[in-house]
Amino acid sequence: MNIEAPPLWSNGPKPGLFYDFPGRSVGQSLVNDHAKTHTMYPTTTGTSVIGIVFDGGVMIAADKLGSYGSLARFRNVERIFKATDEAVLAFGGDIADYQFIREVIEQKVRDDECGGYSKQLDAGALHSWLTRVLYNRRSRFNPLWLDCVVAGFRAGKPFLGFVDKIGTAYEATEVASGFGQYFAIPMLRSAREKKSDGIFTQAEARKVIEEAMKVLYYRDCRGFHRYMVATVTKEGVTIDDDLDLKKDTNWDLAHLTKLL
Amino acid sequence: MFQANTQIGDYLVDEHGRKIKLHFDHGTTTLGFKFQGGTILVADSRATSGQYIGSGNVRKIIPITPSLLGTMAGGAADCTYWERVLAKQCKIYQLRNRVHISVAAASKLLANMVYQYKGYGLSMGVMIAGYDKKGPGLYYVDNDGSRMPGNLFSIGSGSIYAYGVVDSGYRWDMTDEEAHDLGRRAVYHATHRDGASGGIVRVYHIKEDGWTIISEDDCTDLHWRYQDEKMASSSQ
Amino acid sequence: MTKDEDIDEVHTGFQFDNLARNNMLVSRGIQMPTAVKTGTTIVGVVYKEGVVLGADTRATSGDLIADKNCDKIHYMQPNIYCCGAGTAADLEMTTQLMSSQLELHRLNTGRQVLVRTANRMLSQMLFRYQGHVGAALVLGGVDKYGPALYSIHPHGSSDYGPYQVMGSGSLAAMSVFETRWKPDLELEEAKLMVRDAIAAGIFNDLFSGSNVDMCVITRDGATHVRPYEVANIKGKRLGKYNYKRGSTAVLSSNVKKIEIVSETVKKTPSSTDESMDTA
Amino acid sequence: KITYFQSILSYNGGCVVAMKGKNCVAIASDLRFGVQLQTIATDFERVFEVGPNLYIGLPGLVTDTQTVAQKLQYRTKMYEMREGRQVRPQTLMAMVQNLLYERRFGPYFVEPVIAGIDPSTNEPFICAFDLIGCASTPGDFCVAGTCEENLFGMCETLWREDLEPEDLFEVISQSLVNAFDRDASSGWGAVVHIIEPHQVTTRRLKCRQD
Amino acid sequence: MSAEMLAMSEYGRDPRKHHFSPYADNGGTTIAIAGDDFVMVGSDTRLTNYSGILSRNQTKVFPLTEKTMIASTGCWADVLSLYKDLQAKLTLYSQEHHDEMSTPAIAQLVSTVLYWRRFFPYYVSNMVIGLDEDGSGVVYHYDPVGHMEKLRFSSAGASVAQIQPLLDNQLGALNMKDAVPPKVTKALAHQLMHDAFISAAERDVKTGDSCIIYTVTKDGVAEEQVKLRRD
Amino acid sequence: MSSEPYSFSLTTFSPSGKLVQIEYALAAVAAGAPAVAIKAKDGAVLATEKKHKSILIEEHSIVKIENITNHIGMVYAGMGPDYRLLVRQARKIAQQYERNYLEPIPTTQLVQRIAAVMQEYTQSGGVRPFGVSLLICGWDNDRPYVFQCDPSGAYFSWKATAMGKNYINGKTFLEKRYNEDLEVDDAVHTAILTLKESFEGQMSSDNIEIGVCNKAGFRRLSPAEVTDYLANIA
Repeated sequence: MNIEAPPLWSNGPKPGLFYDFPGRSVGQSLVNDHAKTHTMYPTTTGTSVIGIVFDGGVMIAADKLGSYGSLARFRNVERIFKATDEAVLAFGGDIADYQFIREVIEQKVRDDECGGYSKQLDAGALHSWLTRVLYNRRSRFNPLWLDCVVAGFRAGKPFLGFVDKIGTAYEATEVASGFGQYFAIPMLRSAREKKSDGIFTQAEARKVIEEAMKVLYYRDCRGFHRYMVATVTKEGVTIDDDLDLKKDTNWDLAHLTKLL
Repeated sequence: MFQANTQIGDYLVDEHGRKIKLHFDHGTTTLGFKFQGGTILVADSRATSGQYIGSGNVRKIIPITPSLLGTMAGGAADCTYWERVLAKQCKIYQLRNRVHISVAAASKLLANMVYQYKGYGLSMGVMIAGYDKKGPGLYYVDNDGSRMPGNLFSIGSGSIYAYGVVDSGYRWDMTDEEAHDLGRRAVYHATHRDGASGGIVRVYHIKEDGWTIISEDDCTDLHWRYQDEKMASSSQ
Repeated sequence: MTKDEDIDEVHTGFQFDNLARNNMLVSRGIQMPTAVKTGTTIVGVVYKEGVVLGADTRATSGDLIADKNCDKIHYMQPNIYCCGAGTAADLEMTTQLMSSQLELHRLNTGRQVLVRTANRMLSQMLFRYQGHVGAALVLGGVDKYGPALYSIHPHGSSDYGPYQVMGSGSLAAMSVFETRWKPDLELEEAKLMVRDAIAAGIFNDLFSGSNVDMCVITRDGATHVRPYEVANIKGKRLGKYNYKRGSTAVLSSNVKKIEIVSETVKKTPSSTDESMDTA
Repeated sequence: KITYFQSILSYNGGCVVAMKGKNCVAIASDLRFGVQLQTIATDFERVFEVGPNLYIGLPGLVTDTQTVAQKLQYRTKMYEMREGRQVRPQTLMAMVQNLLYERRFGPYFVEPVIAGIDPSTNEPFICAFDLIGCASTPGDFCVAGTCEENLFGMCETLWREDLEPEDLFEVISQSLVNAFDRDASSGWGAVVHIIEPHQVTTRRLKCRQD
Repeated sequence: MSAEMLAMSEYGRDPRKHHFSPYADNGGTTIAIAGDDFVMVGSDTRLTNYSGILSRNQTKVFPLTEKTMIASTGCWADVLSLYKDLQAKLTLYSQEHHDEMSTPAIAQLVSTVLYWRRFFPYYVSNMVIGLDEDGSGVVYHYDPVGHMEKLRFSSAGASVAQIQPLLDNQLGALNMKDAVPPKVTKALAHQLMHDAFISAAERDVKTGDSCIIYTVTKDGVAEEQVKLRRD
Repeated sequence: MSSEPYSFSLTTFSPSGKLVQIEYALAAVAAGAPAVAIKAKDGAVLATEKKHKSILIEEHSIVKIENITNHIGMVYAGMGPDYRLLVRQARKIAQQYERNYLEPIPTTQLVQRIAAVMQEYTQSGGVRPFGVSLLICGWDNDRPYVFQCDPSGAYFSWKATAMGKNYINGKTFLEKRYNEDLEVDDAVHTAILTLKESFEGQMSSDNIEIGVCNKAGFRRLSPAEVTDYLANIA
């Protein structure tokens, strides 16, 4: 192995070898070596948010737990808020970052009202705006540690969008963040596929959302039984902010798992 | 746009530690020499991204002015971008001074430009070749800002093979045809032995009146042609 | 004295003769290649009269699909089967080894092997290897105590319960059981649930895919259905890629005739079902 | 740190592909032996004959290619003498599986591909392994080596059922050659074995030499 | 393996061990084939994160002008930002010049825009496709930092290795004795694109769901969607 | 044993070129309960006498015919405990072979290997030869096999044979009765009759054992099946 041969020119390849651009060598060790200097991390976190489009509107849900590591620290955190009559936002990830961005958005909305602009921000606009904010913060290596779900209307049509902390954004008829991506998305998708037209009524949407929240409560250690559901229709936004799953849960199974 | 302590490589994993395959195209055997008839530049045309051959048809000899050529080895984007900037500078120079820029000056411009980015991780090993009032000119410039004149350079991972061939056949007083053939053979042999070189062997010749493309041959055709020659000469 | 093992050059246990060399390569910064992993969704559920096991059939190496139709439900005993997720070679060899040990156990005791015995032997073996043998298993079977279902983790812990899931698609599969499972399932309900759980993995997890395999074990034996359902059909190509004979340039050609001393050709009936996914 | 290449498996380059046809199988490989990007030889055979119509390709690190080939030769010859019969493809598969898995924690860097015809049934058989011996036995084709992605793409489109030996030759050759032409560390010639019950046709292909 | 996946998952870990990366690989594959008076470009519609499908219906081809499109895959956040940046620049240009930018000019612009991020690159595989001033199809292919190449056909993204050799063989007529490259008709381009996506979906976990094929001619852009595997 | 010359070590030749310990082992075999093996057209049969020393013994708690794999069965004449050790060895060998080659062990291979084990005990220090001869039958390669394996490690393939007490009578009987076209059912009958040659007392399913091997594999017949066969003969 001709490993000690000097490069052909400085910073160039060694004889018979590939060019070695800086940063080519990617590997686990780099992650660990530099984790300290470049790692940003969330402290108090909220877990999954799920959302679904139904006939004439959008529905999203999130539980009310703020976790501090494995500590269930805050048990009454609202992670969904109404921005305008056409947009509600829900966030997973760092609670502090959420409260910051919520503040900013609410100020934006107030500015719009005070400025007398006739058109209020709809979900499509807020979604697009969030992609820029999050991408910008990501590019400065100072991310907002958030998964955002934006629900409401865009140009009069139901809209459901997602943006994560680096600015990955998409729209879909069902979105979820965190563990919701693993547990809830399969449920929401298969429920929709079972419908011949693929369209939920509001009541059906509510039912699958409840089912999904229940599974998340069962299986996500950072999940919680108290949760909120926001519904956006042409009539406006309704938020049910004091829902509880506890009475619907069933733990009979526990007796069947005795290890033999 | 860039913080010196932020080597982008540190982030070429996603947040789950999975690698992000960020491959840049890069090119590989280039050869240039001066002889009595002017300057010859020869290059292959392969661009590899990792092991994958991204392209077999890259123009690694880049026109800068009608009498100046640059070559490309290292990061393809680095070379094309900065030689494009250089082309602009040369044009401006000509408009300002009403003379064609000399090879020395052009190469110095390029060296100064990339020197500003020294340590930032550019990867370039280029030749600036041309013809000016001093006769044929040939300069080597790399990403650290090194710049030196010379009669014969070969750059890239296949250069060691090309050197071997060109050194054994090089004379100042070659005819044009001999020079073309020597350059072609040298780069062909490099493509044969070097995995990151290949595709088409392009031969450029720069004389007083500017550069011309002498030939563009597929390596494979050259291989079988030279193979036949060997057979023919050994059977005699 | 020369033993059979020497003649076969087959050793019971792992060989470490390449280890020093490989460690040297690692220390020089060379990346070790990855073995094929079966990303996998595997599940099992207990129903009234037995156990239903299910698996997808995709094996991946990185983002590449290494095998489109691999068999992840392994035979252990006539009354016990085992689904595997993790490093494919580990699964194959671990289940083969255990199946053979259980067979010895059966012959030497003269009794049907208990599922709990299989569970204990597997978890003890995996524990010995401290997680280095990357096998995550769902073990199911029926014995004199009735149906039993375990999941066994690579480090040797195991879990007992009426339904089990493993693999990268396990969370998707779990959502099906968490919403639909109830005690005393009928066979058809159980099969449908297993099918839906595997399908959830196949369609939502990138590293699970292709077909649904299923194995139903009852007191009377096991039926291993492969595939139970072809969840995805390969698209039909529009073009016909026929090359004119002689298109490829040939330098030299050599034909070696094979002398056939005696020929008895028997057709194996099973040999056709392998080509199922290739249409 | 040495340099960039994807893994030790591609240190020397090389790739192998095997395909099933109608009553025949084919196995083909490139002929390059390189050290990283430097091409050392262009006539390196990495497909070995194990029995009259049984072949194994061993792409990977060349030192291991040779060691594994020799070990397999030893084991198969011993088998043949002890049992007085030819090694069947499935038996070879088991042998390779055991040989590789024994070194689970210090593997040989080869990814073998087997192609053969079962002498007792005349059934075509192909199979491929990862480096610690996980076998897969698809019904269509197996690939391994530095350009396996390229090969997968070619084979997936070109392969079809019931290829006659001559058509199989064209399909496997075109798959291989076009795949390794996009790979910097394989190529420089190819050898194709078309295995039928009564004969094996071996052809060398005219390929790019860069 | 489930233990591993859980360890990798966002909320399964000690919060202090979260690692931030500005990049993600969101998959996606694109193919472009140019003809004499048209150019065809297709993308699959699967958007992934590291183990799941985010969207089954996300095209990776975006219109830039009436006769130019850009196909980009890779880090989706970068794709979106690059596209928005280009849109802004093209809008400015058209307002200044009262004309749309030509395809070759856009091609050069894209190269420069990519190179401007040389030290913090957009992690994208790009192709710009369109009709040039003569109305014939062109494909420009880029590396992440803007090295540009003008081609007749190309592929990019997750499954490029699976697809490109096939295009070389079928459209470039490589490695076939006495074969000449075929005339690229819409039917041929469509067939190859269709079959290449089917093959890629068979072997690449990040390619699938469906593919959208756009045909750009002087009369506008036609669009067709073909179903692929969904697993 | 010290009274015997050339027995100071178990593995020493006598001047006449014999390993007398092996001869004694064969004597132990010849004194053992009779066992019979017959190869039929479509299978093979093992049978043995299983007389109990006391009527108080639970008859079916002891079995002599054992499955080695699904398709191979084994029986012995001689010392029971030695036999059981060989059965365990044989099963291990079979399982190991199957793991090595992913194919059930061919009967010939099993016999070769078990014979090698037996041979090893004639040549190693500190051990004695096995006091058993084995009859092994199996089905592979679409045909039945019958083998005998002796304490010396010698093995033979038979069409039919008998061993143990009165084996000469048994063999003579088989030589008279055997023909190539026997089917398994006939072979069972012949086997029972061969045992009868030297059987004292009333034969019943409690005191004989029969194993049958055919395409489907090897299995020991249940007492009820044995009773049926006996009834047919009577």
